[in-house]
Amino acid sequence: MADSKKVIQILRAIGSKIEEEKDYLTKLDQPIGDSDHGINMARGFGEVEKKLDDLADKDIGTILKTVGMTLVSTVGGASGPLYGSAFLKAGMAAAGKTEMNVQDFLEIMDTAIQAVQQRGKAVLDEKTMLDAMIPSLEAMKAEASEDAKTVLKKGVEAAWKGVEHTKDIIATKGRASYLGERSIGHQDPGATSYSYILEVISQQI
Amino acid sequence: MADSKKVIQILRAIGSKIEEEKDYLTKLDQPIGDSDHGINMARGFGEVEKKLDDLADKDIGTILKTVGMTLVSTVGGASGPLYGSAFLKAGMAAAGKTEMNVQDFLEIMDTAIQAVQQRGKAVLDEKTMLDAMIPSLEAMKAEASEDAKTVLKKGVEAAWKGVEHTKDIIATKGRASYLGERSIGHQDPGATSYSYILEVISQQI
Amino acid sequence: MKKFINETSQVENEMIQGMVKAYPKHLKKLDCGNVVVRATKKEGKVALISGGGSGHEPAHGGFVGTGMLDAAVAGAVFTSPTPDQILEGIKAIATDAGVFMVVKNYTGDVMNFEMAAEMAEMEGISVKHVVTNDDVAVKDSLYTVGRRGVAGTLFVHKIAGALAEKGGSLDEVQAVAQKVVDNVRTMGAAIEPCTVPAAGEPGFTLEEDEMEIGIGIHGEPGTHRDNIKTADETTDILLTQILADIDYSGSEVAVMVNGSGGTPLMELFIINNHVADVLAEKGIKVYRTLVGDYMTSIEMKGFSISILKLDDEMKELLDAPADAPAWKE
Amino acid sequence: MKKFINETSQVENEMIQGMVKAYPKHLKKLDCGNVVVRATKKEGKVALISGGGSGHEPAHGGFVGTGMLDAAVAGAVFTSPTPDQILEGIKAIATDAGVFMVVKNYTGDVMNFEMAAEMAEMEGISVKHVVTNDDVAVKDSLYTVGRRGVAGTLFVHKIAGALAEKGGSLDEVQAVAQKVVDNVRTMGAAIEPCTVPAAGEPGFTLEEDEMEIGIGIHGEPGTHRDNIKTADETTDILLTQILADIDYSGSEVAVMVNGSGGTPLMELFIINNHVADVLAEKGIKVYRTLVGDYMTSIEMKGFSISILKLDDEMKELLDAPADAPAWKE
Ligand SMILES: Nc1ncnc2c1ncn2[C@@H]1O[C@H](COP(=O)(O)OP(=O)(O)O)[C@@H](O)[C@H]1O
Ligand SMILES: Nc1ncnc2c1ncn2[C@@H]1O[C@H](COP(=O)(O)OP(=O)(O)O)[C@@H](O)[C@H]1O
Ligand SMILES: [Mg+2]
Ligand SMILES: [Mg+2]
Ligand SMILES: [Mg+2]
Ligand SMILES: [Mg+2]
Repeated sequence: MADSKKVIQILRAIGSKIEEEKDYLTKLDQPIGDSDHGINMARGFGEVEKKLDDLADKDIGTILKTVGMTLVSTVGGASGPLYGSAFLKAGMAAAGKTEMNVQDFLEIMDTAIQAVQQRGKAVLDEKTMLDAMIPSLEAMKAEASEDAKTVLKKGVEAAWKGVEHTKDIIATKGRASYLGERSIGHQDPGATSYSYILEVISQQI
Repeated sequence: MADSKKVIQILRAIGSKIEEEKDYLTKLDQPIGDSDHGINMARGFGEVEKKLDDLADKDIGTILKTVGMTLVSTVGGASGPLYGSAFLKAGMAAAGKTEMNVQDFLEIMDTAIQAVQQRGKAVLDEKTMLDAMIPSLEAMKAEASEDAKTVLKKGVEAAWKGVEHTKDIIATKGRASYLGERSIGHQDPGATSYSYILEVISQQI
Repeated sequence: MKKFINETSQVENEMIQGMVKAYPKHLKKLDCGNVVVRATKKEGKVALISGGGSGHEPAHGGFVGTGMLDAAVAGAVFTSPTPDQILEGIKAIATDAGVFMVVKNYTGDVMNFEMAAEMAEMEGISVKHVVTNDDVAVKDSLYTVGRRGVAGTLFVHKIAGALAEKGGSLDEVQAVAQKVVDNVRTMGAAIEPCTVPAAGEPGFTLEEDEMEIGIGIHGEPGTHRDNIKTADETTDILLTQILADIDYSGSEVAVMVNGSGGTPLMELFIINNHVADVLAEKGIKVYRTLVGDYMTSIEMKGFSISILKLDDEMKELLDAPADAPAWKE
Repeated sequence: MKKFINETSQVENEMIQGMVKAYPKHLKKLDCGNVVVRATKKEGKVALISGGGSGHEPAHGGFVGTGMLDAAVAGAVFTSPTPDQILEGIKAIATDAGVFMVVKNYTGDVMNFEMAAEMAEMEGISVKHVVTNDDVAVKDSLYTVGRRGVAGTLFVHKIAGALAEKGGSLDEVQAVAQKVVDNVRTMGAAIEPCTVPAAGEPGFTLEEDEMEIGIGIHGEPGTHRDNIKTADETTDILLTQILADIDYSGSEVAVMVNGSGGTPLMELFIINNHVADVLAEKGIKVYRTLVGDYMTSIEMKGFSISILKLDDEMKELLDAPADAPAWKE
């Protein structure tokens, strides 16, 4: 499905996409947050970008761990430790690998999403990035025997469905939870940024 | 020309006029001052109003002195000591009088305007209230032998001409002087309030 | 966006530099990032560290000094600092007595400080912390992340800082910090929003006759929008919520009328005039009042009222000597 | 007009009451009007009085306290207090050592304080005064009323106040006050106006991309309008004018970066960052820096830079103890 080179290419594409959607993600963070999600993510992936050249000949585990460390140390806010932990743990799961197949990918994603759950102590339906992550992972697992393109296509669909669902529910974690009922009707920025990331992976493989 | 009762009637009418023109006088004070001339004057004459009932049986000197003291202690800013000193000194000039004729009036005005000059150390053409006061006094003196109505009509005309003239000159005294050349084109608030006062006197006698 | 700034990306950095250059006898900046520590390290005492996003000036750098904090970590505007940045701060101030972290209750802050503490513990530094959550505009329930930490946090800095300066142990410092957290409540309101420089646009918008009641210190929405009211009426709304949350009756309190950055002191004093009257009427004795900009939201036009129920220990520590740029006692 | 106020006619009164209620150990209000004096009168020393219009908070009431003022008189917003009000202040603080008035150079202030002094002299109180005129945005010429008194006035309060506290005579206090006046220069800029409550409308208007250079503390126009520039560029414009007016080269200075009320501390620190760099480059040594809201213009978004050229006497007096609500040393 992807080797180290491909992974780096995907990460570069994620960086571009996040930069492209920076204002939109920040805007989503306005009514139910503090108007910085896009800025935070773009700052982090901008730093990641700078490290990619030096990672060209590294294994996928090292690449992902470096991304995780970079995100932890540059994003800040809630999304920093969450995405940071996700990539750090993904890196551990991919340690030593220079190639991954769909099976590997799904295992790595599983580990990453578990890391988000551990760090953030949130579950499904709390109006967080997990509302895109968990359903997309489940959808992909259900199609695990298909080719990578098909698997990812399903995952992206489920992720965006999850994003849509965040509009209907009350936030009970993160900054949006302070709003209680008033958080209804607004889309979660973190779930949105995750869906873009998955979308880029799906386009690149 | 006027007895104590008339003087009190005039002062009441001045109070109403100032209240009526409060916003306009304040607005004039915006481009070349600090947007408070109307507010200052209205505060002062509002306080004067409250004292008029108790002054009904007093001589003109006492009435004008009380007005002066009230203005000094309630107006503040530049116009407070200036108008205050004017009325205080006018009161001294009118001490004991219960009636005044045109001659008395012109002498009292002369004393009042001298008081403004002493307190403010300004002369003609510095873009202050004196630019309405001095020409109006001169115009009235020139017609001194006419009846009160005619005298005052000339005075009011000259006062408003003086107001117009303040637009053409650079302020060299008061807050407007900080503007230098930029004060040109703007009408002096103090000259304007003085002209309203004289206008009211002219209408009431 | 009308601001006296240069590059938006340099706002935090230049702000910290400008602060340290203003108070060289008090403050020093670490080379590694936007971490401010005391110009002279004091050994042997519990070291206090706090911080959060930038944009709350003078918090938190202005409260670094004798009798208060040992370090303040400044993240990007309204964004929690990162664990490695916090770790640098912890390492710079750590003593054998341990390090105490004052963390405001935001998901980001809590996670980043926790990660930093985990990393510090791995390097053999003992770290404890308190999470402040004084904002009664937000419901505290088992099913939410609880109340936000806002201006009441300053009382924790002052009181825990004073105990640390006096030689209190890490456990004692934690205990008194928790006591302050348990006894302080805050609520705010705003009539004009603030603009995060990097965002370039106000974080929210209000109509000409609207105000936000219960606003957060990052411009987060509060309990509701309301027609703009008199200062006394707005103050009453906030005080009612605060006084309903803790039983203050008959006790002595410290009051903080905190400006959000764009509110003139004139208005804060008008607000305090009514706060003092209402508390006097209710038989709540004001032991100390603080009026000014302590925990701001950039240039937001708003304010908050914090009320801390005091006991003798807290009174003594509140009055204890302090010499930080923004708090001298 | 969006403000946290009640009746516009009560703004000054409630503001002063709120200030006195916040600092009962420092301040007391006279019954007769908006005059704030020290809670405990100190006999035997020269008594300092200052004041002006309201709207400059913490000036002037916030600077009443040990080592600074003995009384502050607050007129209506942006309007000089009246002679009888000033006289009440003078009488409340007068001692055998005399009374010293610090007056900002505005026609209204000068005339009202002069009238008050004349009245006090008639009651046998010796009164001397200094007129501050630090604003270099305005030309000082024989044919004008000279420069305006602005934020540099605070240095006069502090330094003359310290000498009075130490027992300096009325002449000595006047001499050191005049020395400060001769050695301090200020200039400001603004990007958003302020609104006098009773007027209900901003005192001036600026386009979205405009700023006023050389703005006065009552929103009076300055030298010119300019396109809004970076903080560094704006700071350069002001510093150039200030440094051209006095020869500061090689000397030690005190710097005040003063906020106009609506400017966040974040921006003041960014400004100070550049002020410090420019002065360092020019070999002017910064002895002390003050950053914050000292002499505001209600909620105006602006700032001023004041630079005071110091000698040993002024340095000692600047550092001397002070305990006023808004200045503790
Ligand atoms: N406890 C949590 N678990 C999972 N995701 C969370 C949690 N808290 C917040 N998030 C995610 O973080 C996003 C906000 O990120 P960001 O705006 O960068 O941080 P902050 O809220 O600190 O400003 C939210 O949209 C949400 O998806
Ligand atoms: N030295 C002076 N002599 C005479 N009139 C003066 C002088 N200085 C100011 N004025 C008058 O005072 C007016 C301003 O009054 P006002 O706005 O009430 O006071 P302030 O300028 O203190 O705000 C000016 O328009 C001018 O006519
Ligand atoms: Mg956010
Ligand atoms: Mg005026
Ligand atoms: Mg944030
Ligand atoms: Mg005025």
